Amino acid sequence: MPRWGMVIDLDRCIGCGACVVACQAENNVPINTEDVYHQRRAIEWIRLERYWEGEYPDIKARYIPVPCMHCQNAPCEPVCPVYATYHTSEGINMQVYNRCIGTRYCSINCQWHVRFFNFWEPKWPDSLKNQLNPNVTVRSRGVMEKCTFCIQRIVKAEHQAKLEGRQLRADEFTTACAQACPTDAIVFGDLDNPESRVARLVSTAVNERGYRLLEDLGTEPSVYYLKKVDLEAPVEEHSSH
Amino acid sequence: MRRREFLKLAATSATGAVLFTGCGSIGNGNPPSEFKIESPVWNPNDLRYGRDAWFATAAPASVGGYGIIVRVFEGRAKKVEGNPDFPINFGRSCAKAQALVQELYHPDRVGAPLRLAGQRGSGQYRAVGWDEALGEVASLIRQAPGSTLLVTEPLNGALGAIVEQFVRATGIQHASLEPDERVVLREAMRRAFGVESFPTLDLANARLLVSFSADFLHTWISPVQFARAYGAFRQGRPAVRGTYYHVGPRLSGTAANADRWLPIRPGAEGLVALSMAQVMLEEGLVEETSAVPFFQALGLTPDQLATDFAPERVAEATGLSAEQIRELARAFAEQRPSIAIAGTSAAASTNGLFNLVAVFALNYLVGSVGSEGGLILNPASPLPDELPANRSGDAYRHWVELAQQIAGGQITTVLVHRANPVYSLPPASGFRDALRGAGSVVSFSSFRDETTMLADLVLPDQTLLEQWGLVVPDPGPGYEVVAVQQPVVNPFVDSRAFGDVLIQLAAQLGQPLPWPNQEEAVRALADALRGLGRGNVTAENPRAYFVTMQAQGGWWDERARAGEARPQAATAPANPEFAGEPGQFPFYLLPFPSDSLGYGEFAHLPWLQGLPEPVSTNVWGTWVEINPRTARDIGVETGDLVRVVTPQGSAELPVYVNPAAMPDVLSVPMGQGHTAFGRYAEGRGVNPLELVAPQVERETGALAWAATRCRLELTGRRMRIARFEGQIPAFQLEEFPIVQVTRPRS
Amino acid sequence: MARHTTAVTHGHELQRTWELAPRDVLDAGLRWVRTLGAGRRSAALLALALGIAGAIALVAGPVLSGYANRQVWAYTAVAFVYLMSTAAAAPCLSTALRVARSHWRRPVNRAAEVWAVTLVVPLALYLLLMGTLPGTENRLSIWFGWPLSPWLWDAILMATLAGAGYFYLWLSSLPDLAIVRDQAEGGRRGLIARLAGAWRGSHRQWRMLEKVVNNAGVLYVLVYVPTMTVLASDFVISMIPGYFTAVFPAYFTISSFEAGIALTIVTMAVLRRWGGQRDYLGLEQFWALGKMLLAFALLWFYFWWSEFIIFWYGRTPREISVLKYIMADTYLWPFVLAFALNFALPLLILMWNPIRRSIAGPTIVAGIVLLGNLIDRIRLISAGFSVPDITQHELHEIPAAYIPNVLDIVILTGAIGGAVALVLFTFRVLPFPSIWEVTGGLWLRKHLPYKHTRVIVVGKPE
Amino acid sequence: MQERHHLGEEAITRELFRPLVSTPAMMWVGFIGLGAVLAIFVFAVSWMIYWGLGVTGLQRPNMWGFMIVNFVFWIGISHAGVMISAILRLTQAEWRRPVTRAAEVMTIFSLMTAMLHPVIHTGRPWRTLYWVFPYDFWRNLWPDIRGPLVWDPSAILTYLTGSTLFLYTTLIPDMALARDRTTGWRHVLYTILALGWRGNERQWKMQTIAGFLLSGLILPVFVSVHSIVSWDFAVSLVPTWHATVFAPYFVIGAIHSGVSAVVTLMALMRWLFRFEHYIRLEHFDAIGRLLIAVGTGWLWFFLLDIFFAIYPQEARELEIMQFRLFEWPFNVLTALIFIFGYFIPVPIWVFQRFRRNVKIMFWTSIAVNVGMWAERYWLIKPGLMRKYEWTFDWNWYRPSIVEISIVMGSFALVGFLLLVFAKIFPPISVWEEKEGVHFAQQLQVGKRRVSAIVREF
Ligand SMILES: Nc1nc2c(c(=O)[nH]1)N[C@H]1C(S)=C(S)[C@@H](COP(=O)(O)OP(=O)(O)OC[C@H]3O[C@@H](n4cnc5c(=O)[nH]c(N)nc54)[C@H](O)[C@@H]3O)O[C@H]1N2
Ligand SMILES: Nc1nc2c(c(=O)[nH]1)N[C@H]1C(S)=C(S)[C@@H](COP(=O)(O)OP(=O)(O)OC[C@H]3O[C@@H](n4cnc5c(=O)[nH]c(N)nc54)[C@H](O)[C@@H]3O)O[C@H]1N2
Ligand code: SF4
Ligand code: SF4
Ligand code: SF4
Ligand code: SF4
Ligand code: SF4
Repeated sequence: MPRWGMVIDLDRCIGCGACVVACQAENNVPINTEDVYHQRRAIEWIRLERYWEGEYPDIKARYIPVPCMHCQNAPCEPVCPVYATYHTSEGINMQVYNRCIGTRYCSINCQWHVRFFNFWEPKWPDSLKNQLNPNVTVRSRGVMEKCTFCIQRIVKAEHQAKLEGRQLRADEFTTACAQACPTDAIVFGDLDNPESRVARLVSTAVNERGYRLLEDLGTEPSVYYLKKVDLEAPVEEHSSH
Repeated sequence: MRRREFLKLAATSATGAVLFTGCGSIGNGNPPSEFKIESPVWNPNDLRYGRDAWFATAAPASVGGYGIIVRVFEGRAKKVEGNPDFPINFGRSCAKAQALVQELYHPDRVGAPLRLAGQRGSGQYRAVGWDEALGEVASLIRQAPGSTLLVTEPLNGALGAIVEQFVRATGIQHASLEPDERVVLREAMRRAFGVESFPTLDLANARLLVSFSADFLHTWISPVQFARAYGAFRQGRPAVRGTYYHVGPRLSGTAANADRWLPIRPGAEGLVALSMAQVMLEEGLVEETSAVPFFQALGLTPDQLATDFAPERVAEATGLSAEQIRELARAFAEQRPSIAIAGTSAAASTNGLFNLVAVFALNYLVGSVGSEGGLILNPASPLPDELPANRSGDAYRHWVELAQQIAGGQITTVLVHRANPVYSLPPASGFRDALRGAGSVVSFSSFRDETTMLADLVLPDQTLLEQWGLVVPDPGPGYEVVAVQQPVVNPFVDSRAFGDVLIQLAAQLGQPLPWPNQEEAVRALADALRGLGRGNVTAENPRAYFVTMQAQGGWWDERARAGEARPQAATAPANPEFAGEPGQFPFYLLPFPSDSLGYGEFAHLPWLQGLPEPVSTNVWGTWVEINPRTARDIGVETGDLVRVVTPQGSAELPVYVNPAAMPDVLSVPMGQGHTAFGRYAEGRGVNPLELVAPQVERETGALAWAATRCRLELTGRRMRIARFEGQIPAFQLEEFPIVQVTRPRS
Repeated sequence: MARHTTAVTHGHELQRTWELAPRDVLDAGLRWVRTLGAGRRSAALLALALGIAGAIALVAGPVLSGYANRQVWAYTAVAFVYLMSTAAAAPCLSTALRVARSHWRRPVNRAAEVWAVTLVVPLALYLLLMGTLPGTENRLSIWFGWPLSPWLWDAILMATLAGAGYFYLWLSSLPDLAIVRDQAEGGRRGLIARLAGAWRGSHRQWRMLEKVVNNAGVLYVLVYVPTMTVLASDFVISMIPGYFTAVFPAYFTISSFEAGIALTIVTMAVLRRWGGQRDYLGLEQFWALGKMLLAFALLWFYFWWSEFIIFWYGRTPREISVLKYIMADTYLWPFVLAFALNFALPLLILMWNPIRRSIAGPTIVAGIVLLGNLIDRIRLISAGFSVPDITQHELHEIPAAYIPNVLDIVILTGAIGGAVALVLFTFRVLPFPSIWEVTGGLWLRKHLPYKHTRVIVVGKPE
Repeated sequence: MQERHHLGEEAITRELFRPLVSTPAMMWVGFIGLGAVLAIFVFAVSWMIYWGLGVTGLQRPNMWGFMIVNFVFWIGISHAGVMISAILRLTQAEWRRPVTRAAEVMTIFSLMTAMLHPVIHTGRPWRTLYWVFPYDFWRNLWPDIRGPLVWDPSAILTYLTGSTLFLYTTLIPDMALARDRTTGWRHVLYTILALGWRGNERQWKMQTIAGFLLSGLILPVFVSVHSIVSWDFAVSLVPTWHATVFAPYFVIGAIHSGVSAVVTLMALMRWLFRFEHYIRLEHFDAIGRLLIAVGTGWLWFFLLDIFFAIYPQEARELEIMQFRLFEWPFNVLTALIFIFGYFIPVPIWVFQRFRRNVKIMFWTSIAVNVGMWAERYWLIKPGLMRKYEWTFDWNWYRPSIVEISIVMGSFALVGFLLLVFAKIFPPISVWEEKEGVHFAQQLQVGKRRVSAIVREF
């Protein structure tokens, strides 16, 4: 059984936002209007954050794309009263929109802030609805949504493999964000398949530059980051806390 | 998705159809380890019946014209991905290409030909039939072909060929509009290297890149191509990690990735480059012979260089210290292969051409021109005559003349296709007023943009995803490439491809073009490629050839590369000049192309409006970026409304305190300030071009939009800026850095 | 109950106390002082011997091997903490009962307060243990590097507590000491006369006493709670890296109250069985204290659970390693025992009213709780003193359990024996029951006819 | 205890039933004023359900706000009833008599009000009702019992059921009394509610036993309710929420605010219904003494909580402690909590003179609840606004007018329901008052006459 995971190389990411839009396109994420930003309720399943370091002129702006970490020990899961968020046997933190009643407890307990609540009914002008991905449920007002590791792509690929009576091949498909990323900063795949790119990165690059966000919380994220390389980084590295 | 699968998918068109039978599996998915009641619903995203088809086509020229594939489901375009086979992007794509589907299904698309039904500019139109509309345009051209002006964006490939033929057949005038820096860059390429097309960068093999203000990862000529190479440049090689320095007046979204950012005065890029050259030569870091083309390109003697451009002499004017310049020069000379590029605001100065030539000529010094890991020049089109490569846009100076001709009545009819001069040219050009008084204006736009709002007739074009074409991407990957563009869906509204319209007009005018329609033109030109007998596509008959080309997304020949580069003309050093007295206008006004909206051509797409600018994280508006100290001195903070005053005009903008802004530089993003262009673009923000003085680049006459000074006036009012970042500037916590950094392995 | 009648069915058990005259009480108290016999003396001497053996073991073991190896001090610390949790907690019970003004408490108070006399033992142990307290440099400390922390502040608290305890015991014994002074013969006079001081029983003195005794008790509680809070933090929490939990001091204090009640019950049972206090310490008292013991057993669980559930849900590595160390892996059995003896058994036994309403029931459970508390303290302290490097923020490697040796056990029994010896010697000078309190209750009692029966009416003066 | 007037049984009945038959002017003012605010409340809730939670000021990461704070507050208030009735009943504290009824009613109404909050606060309230019960037998979908949000409704509903039964048990004798003295619809109502009460020996015995049993049974529920509410926060990983002390801390805080609210209610009833003979100064005195102990216990836990947020010296908690102790507006809230929650009322209550002053008791009890509302806000909000090292998401939370209306309205709701209750049911338990009269005795001890009580030890 696959165990899905992701490696994001911060030394490659250039902050272009292709992953963000690709995910919105793939997953029927509602349009983030100006009002939504004013209300600070924008929905971006993968979001690009920019952190400052230092002061002009010795200042750095650093980017990091943040999707759901798909924690193996996800704190968002046990707090959901209705099993609307649960763990699949393939290691995905899954969201069942139909069942969600919108307590928002899961997002309270997600320290990565990657769970997004539909405060309003998502609206598209009729013509734009033609773009909606038929494989992805359009969420309604009052439910939580989040990165699913593009579950529809996974299901499709697994089903295809089943139809053809074979095992899934390493990297035979990828997520929308990884596929769009121009710098190849995002790599998605089966951590348990030693031939997949993620597994190889985890066994090589992650040893050198890898860390996971808020690793010290012990939630075992499935998303690994590779540290940004900086000529002027302090010699003493920040180990995981 | 790998190529083969894609082919298979496209070929059978049924492999994408998957049946969801998960409902039978109630309760059989519990993970073995933990007590939980797993949802018997397999997952919330059921798979549907239906046919998934993937079609290859090309992205817009303004993002590099690279190859994309589009997922089509039940006749609707759903998702854009990069074409994994296409040699420019190899499956990668960008936000703007992703948003093409929103253009296709935009709620404010012009749905049918329109005729003005009220005052010009009133926006009142009524629908007319295509025949009627075509007839009217034909008669307009027939009346005075010589006084008819066709305005387009720079065209190439099949549409370029059709337009060229049309212009030739009818004898009308043609001008093309593109961002002025590109005009300057083309001239710089011509002068420094003798090529007509934009260069590409072999970053994957380079060790050092110095970008002088060029926003090459986000907006500059071919960001996806460069970004892809950048990934490999940084982490694609086991032993080497490329180093990137950025020299320029703004920490742009691109510059933020630099290992070191060297803030300089706007327009001082060329000066820094010369000074670097001086250091390299003085310290003997480069061979004398490689300096010859450098000196030719700049019309300098070694003595002049040595005396006038020593770091100590120019440091003051550049804003850097002499030591910084020396270090930069040493790094550039020593960490070869190294590349120097310049662009964006470097080109938009009064000395823009000099800036670009000086920087690009640095590549001669380190032997990086056309070599592995260096600056790669691109050949022109494989079929220069039949399939034109990009024709350069016209410079601002020429547009001013055209405006005068329209105003003076020498030009009576203006046809506009996919260019928006009313928005893109600063008001100082007088184009808007001229057009308002023009005899007739015909627009071929899919949207009611500012120019279309002044049209008497609108003949809506199809969007990219609905029409045929062959595109010569500029820049290419270093060899000849032609992308195929094909309709992935039926036209969504009652529109016609511009090429078809021209072909039909020509027929009506009695000057028929060689093809019956745009599709046939494309097929014919593709067959001409077959005639070359080289490249990636082989097939016996035209049909098979074209199908293969369609399936792969285009034609390319890796061996067809550019010839030897040689400077063609000298470009003398010059200092930047600014409109406005420094006493009265203490700040530099630095507009910058928006990472998501470009120069405004993407402002109508909500995904891009809602995509945060990477450094400020601002969305849906315009703002002015101010250094924190400066802001404190003036007494403003993020969200305060200030009036930015230039010799040319003034505008009220909210302040964004940008910790990385230079103290005397005020940056303002371009792309907003639309008065038309659909519900998502209209009436938000300010177009900074309205503030810039009509300064032009000395030699090319291009608009120098980074050559204006300004001052700030407080309004005492506040305005909410829509932003993504929280309400406190996000600095990393020392104990808990989100973005962890490490030193390179040495 | 039927014998003495009340109008309703759910009152407390009445007993012979309410039938007595004040004179009877005085006689009983004086009889106690006069006739305490050989049994007590040999018990006291045995306890003293244990105490001395403990002192020798303390010198032979920890003191000689110094402070570098904290592990050898573990059982000294256990003894200290155990005495703090039991003997030092008992006087708090008497305060609570006093403040609640229940009349049945009158004969109980002294049995609880007398344990204050042992405070000198933990104080002495504490002074010895100060050397094991790590400094505040290089480690987390609840003192944030205050000068001389933690030694000075803990010592001040301990000394204050001992002072307050002796003061409270002295004050609540004052009228009875005077009685003994006035009625007892010879030898004991000197010390007792000095202790009884100027007590003449004037109206003014009585009013003063009534006011001040309560306040002295409250003062004792107000010192005890912070002391336990600090000890919990300095002795337990800061010794186990990663063990930062706000409820622990409360758990520590509350479970000490439980043990204090248990100790009082056991003391009462002993007094009843061997001390001739049958008339005073009857079903009413055992029943009431049985209920309290049950309540505190439930609180033990509540406070433990408050901690456990948060750790369990938090699941951060830090929390998991603490859980593993003191509950799940290393000290699993001590924990299971503590859980059973402090909570499960008391609950299962005392939930039955007939058991609560007996002498043996509460007594047995009290014994169980005293043992359970000891095991609980061993679990925590032994774990804390076994961590080799407490300067870390997290427990990365979980240390092995520490198995006590003979010396450790002698130290532990010695400390307990010493404390018991002190109490037994105090029996010699303090009358049981508390004469002034029990007679005070009798003065406020009246038998009244009510409908067809007779009820006891008790005054509740403000 | 010389304050007690000697009242005949008939006088007691008449006086305590007075609110049912006559309506003081201020009661009308109350009905109209509270009714108006209540109308706003109903409108705000409807508006929110119609448009969705977009109309609140909630955002990411401030996903919980005013309504949850208010929920905790009202759950806290609801702890008064059991504290006063059950514990004092079990320990047979005489002074409970005049306040049990009001306290129990307040428990029920504040519980109902509290429960309303998490329901309307969900994204799809109409579906929320499903999850209180296991709803999908067919597909084996059950609520996730690992989640505190499933414990919550179970505990609260149990508590509500228990309290209602408890109240009703103590109401039956009074209903019979009312039945026998009324006509018309009231007579019908009271007849039904009196359940055929005739006041015979057996009925009294059953009633007494039921009262005691319910008191005993409800105590664990009482402790569980606020513990579970606290675990809503504490089992999460949000820094400053993830604290082991939360359960007892919340419970004692609840008692602190609930008992204070009872004081407020006592003062109001005494003033509104002129119950001076029943709600006497000695009652304020006794409850004031109880409050000193409760308040001090609360302070202990409050300080433990603060201390242990700082003691581990973890950057995350320190960050938020720094924020909530020293930054506007939480610095002011901190001061408010300390001053209003403890340092104004408790030192005042130490003096018997003040405890026996109704005005002072009224205002200090109000102060406590101002402090306690602030405390809940202070506990809940800062952790969300500054969750961990995610400085990119540091957002302020500003409640919208809808949330403010709901919070205001919740007070009107409880007040209004209490007034309605007082119009239908005697606000002081008549039979308990009479029982108290029988138990109260005077005793001559030496020269003093002492208040005494039958069978109280
Ligand atoms: N794989 C898959 N299975 C599904 C569903 C799905 O989406 N996917 N949907 C489920 C649902 S919601 C439903 S309601 C069922 C529907 O399942 P069915 O009831 O099987 O529906 P259909 O296959 O649409 O139609 C049944 C047959 O009725 C014929 N028919 C049409 N009109 C008439 C008429 O006037 N008279 C008669 N006699 N025959 C007529 C049609 O030609 C067709 O052969 O399928 C369920 N099963
Ligand atoms: N052209 C055409 N139209 C039809 C019909 C037809 O035959 N032809 N059939 C009609 C009929 S009979 C029907 S019943 C309707 C059906 O139409 P709809 O009711 O719209 O049915 P679906 O779209 O299949 O399912 C709705 C969504 O519910 C979600 N869903 C279901 N269960 C769960 C769950 O437990 N968890 C989660 N997360 N999501 C769940 C799925 O994601 C799915 O996207 O269509 C009608 N429309
Ligand atoms: S990142 Fe957040 S949403 Fe994703 S699994 Fe972890 S806790 Fe859940
Ligand atoms: S918001 Fe939805 S998914 Fe999240 S905890 Fe509530 S019900 Fe579960
Ligand atoms: S994996 Fe899929 S759902 Fe998750 S962020 Fe990427 S594109 Fe979005
Ligand atoms: S697409 Fe890739 S490079 Fe662009 S922001 Fe996302 S991760 Fe970074
Ligand atoms: S999802 Fe429902 S309709 Fe579809 S197959 Fe399963 S049970 Fe039938």
